[in-house]
Amino acid sequence: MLQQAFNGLVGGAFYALLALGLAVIFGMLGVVNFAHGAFYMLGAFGSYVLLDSFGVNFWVALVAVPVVLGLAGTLLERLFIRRLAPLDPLYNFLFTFGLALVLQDLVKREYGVQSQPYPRPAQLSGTVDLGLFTYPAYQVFVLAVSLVVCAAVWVVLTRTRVGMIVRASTERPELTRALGIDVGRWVTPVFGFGIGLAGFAGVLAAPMRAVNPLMGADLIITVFAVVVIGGLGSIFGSVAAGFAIGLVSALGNLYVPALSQTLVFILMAAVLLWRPAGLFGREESPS
Amino acid sequence: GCAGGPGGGGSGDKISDGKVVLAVLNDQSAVYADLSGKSSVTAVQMAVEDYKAKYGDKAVVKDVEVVSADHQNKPEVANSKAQELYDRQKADVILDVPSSAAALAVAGVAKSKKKIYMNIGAATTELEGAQCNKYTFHYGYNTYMLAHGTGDTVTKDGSKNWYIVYPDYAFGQDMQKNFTAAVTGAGGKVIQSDPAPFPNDNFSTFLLKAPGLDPKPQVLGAMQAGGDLVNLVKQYNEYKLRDKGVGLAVGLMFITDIHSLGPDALAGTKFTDAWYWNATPDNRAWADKFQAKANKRPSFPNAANYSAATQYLEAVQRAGTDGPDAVVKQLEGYKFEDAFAKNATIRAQDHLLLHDVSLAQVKPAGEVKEPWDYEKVLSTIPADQAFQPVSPACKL
Amino acid sequence: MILSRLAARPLLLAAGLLLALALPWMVYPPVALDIACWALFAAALDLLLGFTGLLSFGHAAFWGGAAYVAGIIALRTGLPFPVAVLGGAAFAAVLALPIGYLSVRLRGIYFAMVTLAFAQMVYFVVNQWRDLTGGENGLQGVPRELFGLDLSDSFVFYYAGLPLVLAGYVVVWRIVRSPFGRVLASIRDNPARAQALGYPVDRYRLLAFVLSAALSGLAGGLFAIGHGFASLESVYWTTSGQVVMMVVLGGIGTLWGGVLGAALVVELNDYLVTSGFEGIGIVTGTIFVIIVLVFRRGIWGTARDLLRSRAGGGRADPPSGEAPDGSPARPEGVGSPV
Amino acid sequence: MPRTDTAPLLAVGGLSAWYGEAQVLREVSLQVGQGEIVTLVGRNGAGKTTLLRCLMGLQGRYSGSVSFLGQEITRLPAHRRARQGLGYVPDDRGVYSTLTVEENLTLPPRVGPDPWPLSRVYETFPRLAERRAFPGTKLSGGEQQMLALARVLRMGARLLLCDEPTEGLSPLIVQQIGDILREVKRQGTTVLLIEQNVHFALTVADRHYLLAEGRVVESLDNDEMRAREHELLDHLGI
Amino acid sequence: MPDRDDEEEGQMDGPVLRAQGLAKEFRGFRAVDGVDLDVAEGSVHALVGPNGAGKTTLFNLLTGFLKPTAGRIMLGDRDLTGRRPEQVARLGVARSFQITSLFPQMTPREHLELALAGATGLTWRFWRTERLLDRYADRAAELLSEVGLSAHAGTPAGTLAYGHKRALELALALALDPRVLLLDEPTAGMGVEDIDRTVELVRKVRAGRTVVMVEHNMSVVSSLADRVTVLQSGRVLVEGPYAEIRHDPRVISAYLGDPHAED
Ligand SMILES: Nc1ncnc2c1ncn2[C@@H]1O[C@H](COP(=O)(O)OP(=O)(O)OP(=O)(O)O)[C@@H](O)[C@H]1O
Ligand SMILES: Nc1ncnc2c1ncn2[C@@H]1O[C@H](COP(=O)(O)OP(=O)(O)OP(=O)(O)O)[C@@H](O)[C@H]1O
Ligand SMILES: [Mg+2]
Ligand SMILES: [Mg+2]
Repeated sequence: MLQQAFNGLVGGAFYALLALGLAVIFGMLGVVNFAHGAFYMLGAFGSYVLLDSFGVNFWVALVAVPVVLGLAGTLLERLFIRRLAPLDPLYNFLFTFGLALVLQDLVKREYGVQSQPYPRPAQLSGTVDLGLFTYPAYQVFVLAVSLVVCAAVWVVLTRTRVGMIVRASTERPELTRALGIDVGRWVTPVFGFGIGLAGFAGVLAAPMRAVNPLMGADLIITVFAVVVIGGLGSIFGSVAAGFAIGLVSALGNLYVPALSQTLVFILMAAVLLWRPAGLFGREESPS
Repeated sequence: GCAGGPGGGGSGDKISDGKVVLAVLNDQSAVYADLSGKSSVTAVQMAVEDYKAKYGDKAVVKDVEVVSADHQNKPEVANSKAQELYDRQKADVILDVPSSAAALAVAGVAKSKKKIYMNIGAATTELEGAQCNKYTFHYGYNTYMLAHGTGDTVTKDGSKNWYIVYPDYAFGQDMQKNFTAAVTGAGGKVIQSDPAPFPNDNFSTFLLKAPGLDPKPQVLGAMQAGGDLVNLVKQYNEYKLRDKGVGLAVGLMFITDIHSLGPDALAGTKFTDAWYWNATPDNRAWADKFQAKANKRPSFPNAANYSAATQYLEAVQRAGTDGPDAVVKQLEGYKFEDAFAKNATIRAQDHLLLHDVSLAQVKPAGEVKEPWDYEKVLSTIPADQAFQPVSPACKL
Repeated sequence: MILSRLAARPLLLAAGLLLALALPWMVYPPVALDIACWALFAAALDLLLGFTGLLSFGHAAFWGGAAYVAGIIALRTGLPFPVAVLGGAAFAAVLALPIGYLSVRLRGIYFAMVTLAFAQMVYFVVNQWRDLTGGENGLQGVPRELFGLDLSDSFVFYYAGLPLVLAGYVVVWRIVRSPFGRVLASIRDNPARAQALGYPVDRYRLLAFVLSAALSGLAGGLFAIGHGFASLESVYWTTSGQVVMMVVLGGIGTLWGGVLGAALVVELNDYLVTSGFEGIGIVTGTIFVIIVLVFRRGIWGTARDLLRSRAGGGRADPPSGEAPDGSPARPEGVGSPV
Repeated sequence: MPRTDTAPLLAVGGLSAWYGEAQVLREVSLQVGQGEIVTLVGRNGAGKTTLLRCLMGLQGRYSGSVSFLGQEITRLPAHRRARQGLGYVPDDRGVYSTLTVEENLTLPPRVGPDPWPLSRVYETFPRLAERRAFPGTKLSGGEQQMLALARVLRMGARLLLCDEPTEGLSPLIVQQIGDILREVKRQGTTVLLIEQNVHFALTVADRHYLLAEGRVVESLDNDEMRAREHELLDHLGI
Repeated sequence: MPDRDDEEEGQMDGPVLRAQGLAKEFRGFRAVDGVDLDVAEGSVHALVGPNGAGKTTLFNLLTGFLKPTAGRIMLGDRDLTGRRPEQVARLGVARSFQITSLFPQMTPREHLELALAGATGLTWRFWRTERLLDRYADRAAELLSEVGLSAHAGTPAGTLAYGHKRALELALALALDPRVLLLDEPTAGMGVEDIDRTVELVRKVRAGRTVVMVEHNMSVVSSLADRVTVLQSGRVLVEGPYAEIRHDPRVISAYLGDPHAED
């Protein structure tokens, strides 16, 4: 039971990392990135390709792949997202939807739909004794790393000047420029960072999940539900809900297997009924 | 179109439009693309060449054309394309069509158009059950064969207690039912079976639970396919269940799955295979020819497509016409042997192909001697035991 | 000038009707039916997206849900197919009530995410409720019954189904041009204001949602009967994405654009399937991206603007999404009025 | 009369601006000297806001020239202009809802020689000190106006461009804002002010430009303005 | 200064709109803190107070845009507490917004048609043509000319000048033919001429209605209001006729500043 709960948290770590990237990008740029799942997939594929074609190990990939994807994200923002930013946010949603299709099919064309093999890093192939039970070392690692990353991001966004500037640029780009801040310079790296986070989650996933072009597509919808449950626009809420949903679905699998797939969505409906803005979302103000 | 042209050798009005068109309708861009996509088109082309080489001047059909279409694993597309293939491209037979929904959708078209359809890639027994029809043939494998082959043999080998995890959709439910029947029939016991979400990438709930069940299961029966199977097996190894005394048997596995997981991840896993390229010299000879064209080792659907195309052409040859009813008559009850099908019969009552299949085991990486050399054939399950009896639901 | 404008509308309508009648002569009849169904689906979505300002990314639930219900009715009762199709539409409306009730309180992008999630839930239910739906095998062998007429020929069936599509289209058109439609447009532009004028905004949105769902259901039901089965694909999120793509391609808030978008996407898919090109997503995704980036008003919208500026009549509306007073406010909806 | 002893801090020449096809500014020329407070008056829709947007680099389409501190800035992007010392208080107040009051204040960089420290801002606007941890837009309309003004003071801008800073403020606060502006002026800061309230304008400003239909129709000093107040009210409906 | 209506002229029939112990708390901050307010039928009641006193919040409470933390709101003998904005509007309490809030792509005429049709249920008829709304054209034109917008009846509202937008706001509130009209700073951002016109207008429309207005312009208050409530920090500081409260020392120190009007 305890073990199951722990296991749920590990699953939740992926929701949390993805929801975090999604929330950062959304919070800062007002863009709901449909292609987030595709970048997660690219992260996993990136580490596979590095290992398979260049013999680059997991640890290098864990740094290199998010950085490369982050740079790609930067470019993407520069070239496209930015043009659509002044318009209704739905345009960027649609844009990233199209992008997700393209990315997914490009990988499919190159590597086929089969899942690709990726071994666990040798250092983490053992198990760890957690006192109450032993657990695969790699999973413990995943949980720890994602907790640290989530906490660090949260601190940066709420407690530093960087976070403040980016929030301002997102809300009123024109005014922010008029106040002497070069908005373009800030927004781009944040988007890149969010994409990098997705890539990071992807690399973490490679040794324990099937690496194939479709791995991100379905996951992202569940992550949407997670974000809605956590609270619209709340970074803390997204992360907390990520872990919570991991936990709930692990226990759901155990006790109500028939509902296991719909559980997240039922939860979402319940939360919406009770608190339309999500668990940690801000109350909307009049007019 | 040179219908009734001079020198047609009398085939003129016997052969519709003066030619025979074989249409391969399968998934060239979605989940089944690697298993049986364009490579199966190549296999069918090989069948045509072999037919021409075999009969030369005596061939009833001089003009054989192979066309193909991608149904993207979408039943709607399969349905429309099948109509179009029959109507516009003048297809005389549609081959392959993996995945059950698409397969059943095309069966409906074949029935209403009264044209021949030989399915290869679908696992559902509906094709020879409630949804069977006069023009549809099911070729290769089905859920009954997968479950009984593995469930029966593994149980008889001493693993009596099973824990089954199946994906919660039609295929998985079918497999679960068939497996349970097979295991019980062989004197074993299914301690518990759990539905898992589909698609799913986290199976740890079940893997953690498995060793703690009472009595402890000796084997975990995984009914997942494709990406889910890969996830499950990765995590099975992560939790070191084999060391804890819980073995792994897999309901449906293709050689492409082993390839993508790496043989070590699956070493020792038992499963039923309809055909393995390196099982016999005969198979291997065909696989070599195939590799020369397709640049890879054949999966069993590749070989099955070859076989189906060959048997169709042979039937046309025997009938002397490509009229569907005449060809059906030639196919029904026909006994044969070819590169794919051994000891084979096309059962007249429900159009299911019966043939010998094998119980296979994944080799550990140490024993792999060449690319794609992944399987060891443990035993052959004879055709008459491998498949289910005729279903009363089927009325041709 | 005014006269030519007055004449333009009936002429356009006549041309549209003629095109609808001639379609199965121009394209392969089953494809023609696909186009007709998707066109209605697109129009129904546009009712929500372009005219109410709500982007639903979960309309597959209604299209697909209705497909199953229509299929089940036809299969189990053998009633004439229009009854089955209408039954499907009614089901979609009923299904839209709870989903809409929970979703319409949310705005813009959240609405899109939540509808997407609910649709995925419907997908899972359909997948698991195997006794009724056939699971991933789909609901097979759905008959086309109409007082014993032989409808097995797709060409004939197109004409049997067309009246339903046209009726659905008239309803959409009617709604947009009704007092109700005017309120929807105002809600799209400024919901708080509409509320202060005494309009219960969420209830109007809900009715729009239900109507849109019912019309999507009409299209989906007919689609299922036309193909003779209902499949999981129809409730999957890619279907929702596809119809949004059609609307955006044709032009949001233009009604006719959706037809154009549907025709193009269906034809393109049909072509790509046999072209031997792997990666249909690359082509459709790229087209979509280009439309969003460059021709935001879609084909119809762009063409209309060109015509208008050529004619030198009223000046073109500002690009949607930018408030005409240049304020940095982000309106909630996407569309601009017709 | 425009002072000629110092080079003007801001010089605008032949400025025209458009919204779509509609021209809203026509060949506007004006100058603001170092340390002056100058108002722009004119009825609704005269183009005052548009003029400030041009100066700040926010207007989409315009022609003419703008120079600040003797440098041509017509082509500079908005943030570079701000860094040169232009402080903007928009007519909608421009308060961020995602930033707290304090973050709203500390967001812009310090640009001038004499930026206000935060403590001084809070002394002058105790309301803001009380609500410092609240999201900016949760302030009342008047509080938001104070916040916007306080923000450019903290930046230390050399030239404040204020679009109707007294709109919607209570008389007491209006008086206070008048005091602040005079204080700011004493320190050598220059202000270009849009003002509807002529009484208020007269108490703080040195000179006035009258705008009508996108043109500068008059340039008056305080005395002329006072003398002609009624005539102007009648004709221009200020 | 201006000639105010004699107090006897407005028929003071007892409260039509009444708030009892109304309070609103935002995350621990009490923006409105136990306000009792009686608005007499037929009167013009001004709400003044320093910025942030809670005037707009009080409006939002009265019109259902915010739910009160405590207290009750009565319209005549109807309880308005907890009703949604559209219900409040239907029951006869209309409002204008402090920050203009319009439909940028619609013309003033269309705005008014919509406002006029709101109460009829006509707008649920999705199967009828929108020409149905033409029946309101005359009344719409009337209202537009009342607020001086006839010339702009067909211009999209988004491109109107600010003063015109404010006028349209007022016309919209009037179109609902409310028992109580809540105006949030109706003259903010207007020139003197427009202010005078607005004052005239309010004077005209008050006939048969009750008007509650938030206003900072004291000359407007003095010329229109029968009673004035001064709010400070979410509480009622003083209430009374303008002539009385303007000399109240508490009001002077909290709000008016040193003797304000030269009159
Ligand atoms: N985004 C816009 N699109 C079209 N026209 C506009 C836009 N913004 C302003 N205008 C028009 O430009 C003219 C000048 O507007 P501006 O806002 O500069 O006037 P203003 O003098 O500041 O008026 P106010 O005192 O009401 O603020 C007005 O006629 C207005 O209608
Ligand atoms: N949604 C909200 N959340 C938190 N605080 C709020 C909210 N709305 C208003 N407030 C606070 O309540 C107080 C009263 O605000 P309100 O807008 O009612 O003032 P006001 O009297 O209308 O002022 P003004 O005349 O400046 O418009 C202010 O201090 C404001 O910060
Ligand atoms: Mg202005
Ligand atoms: Mg206020």
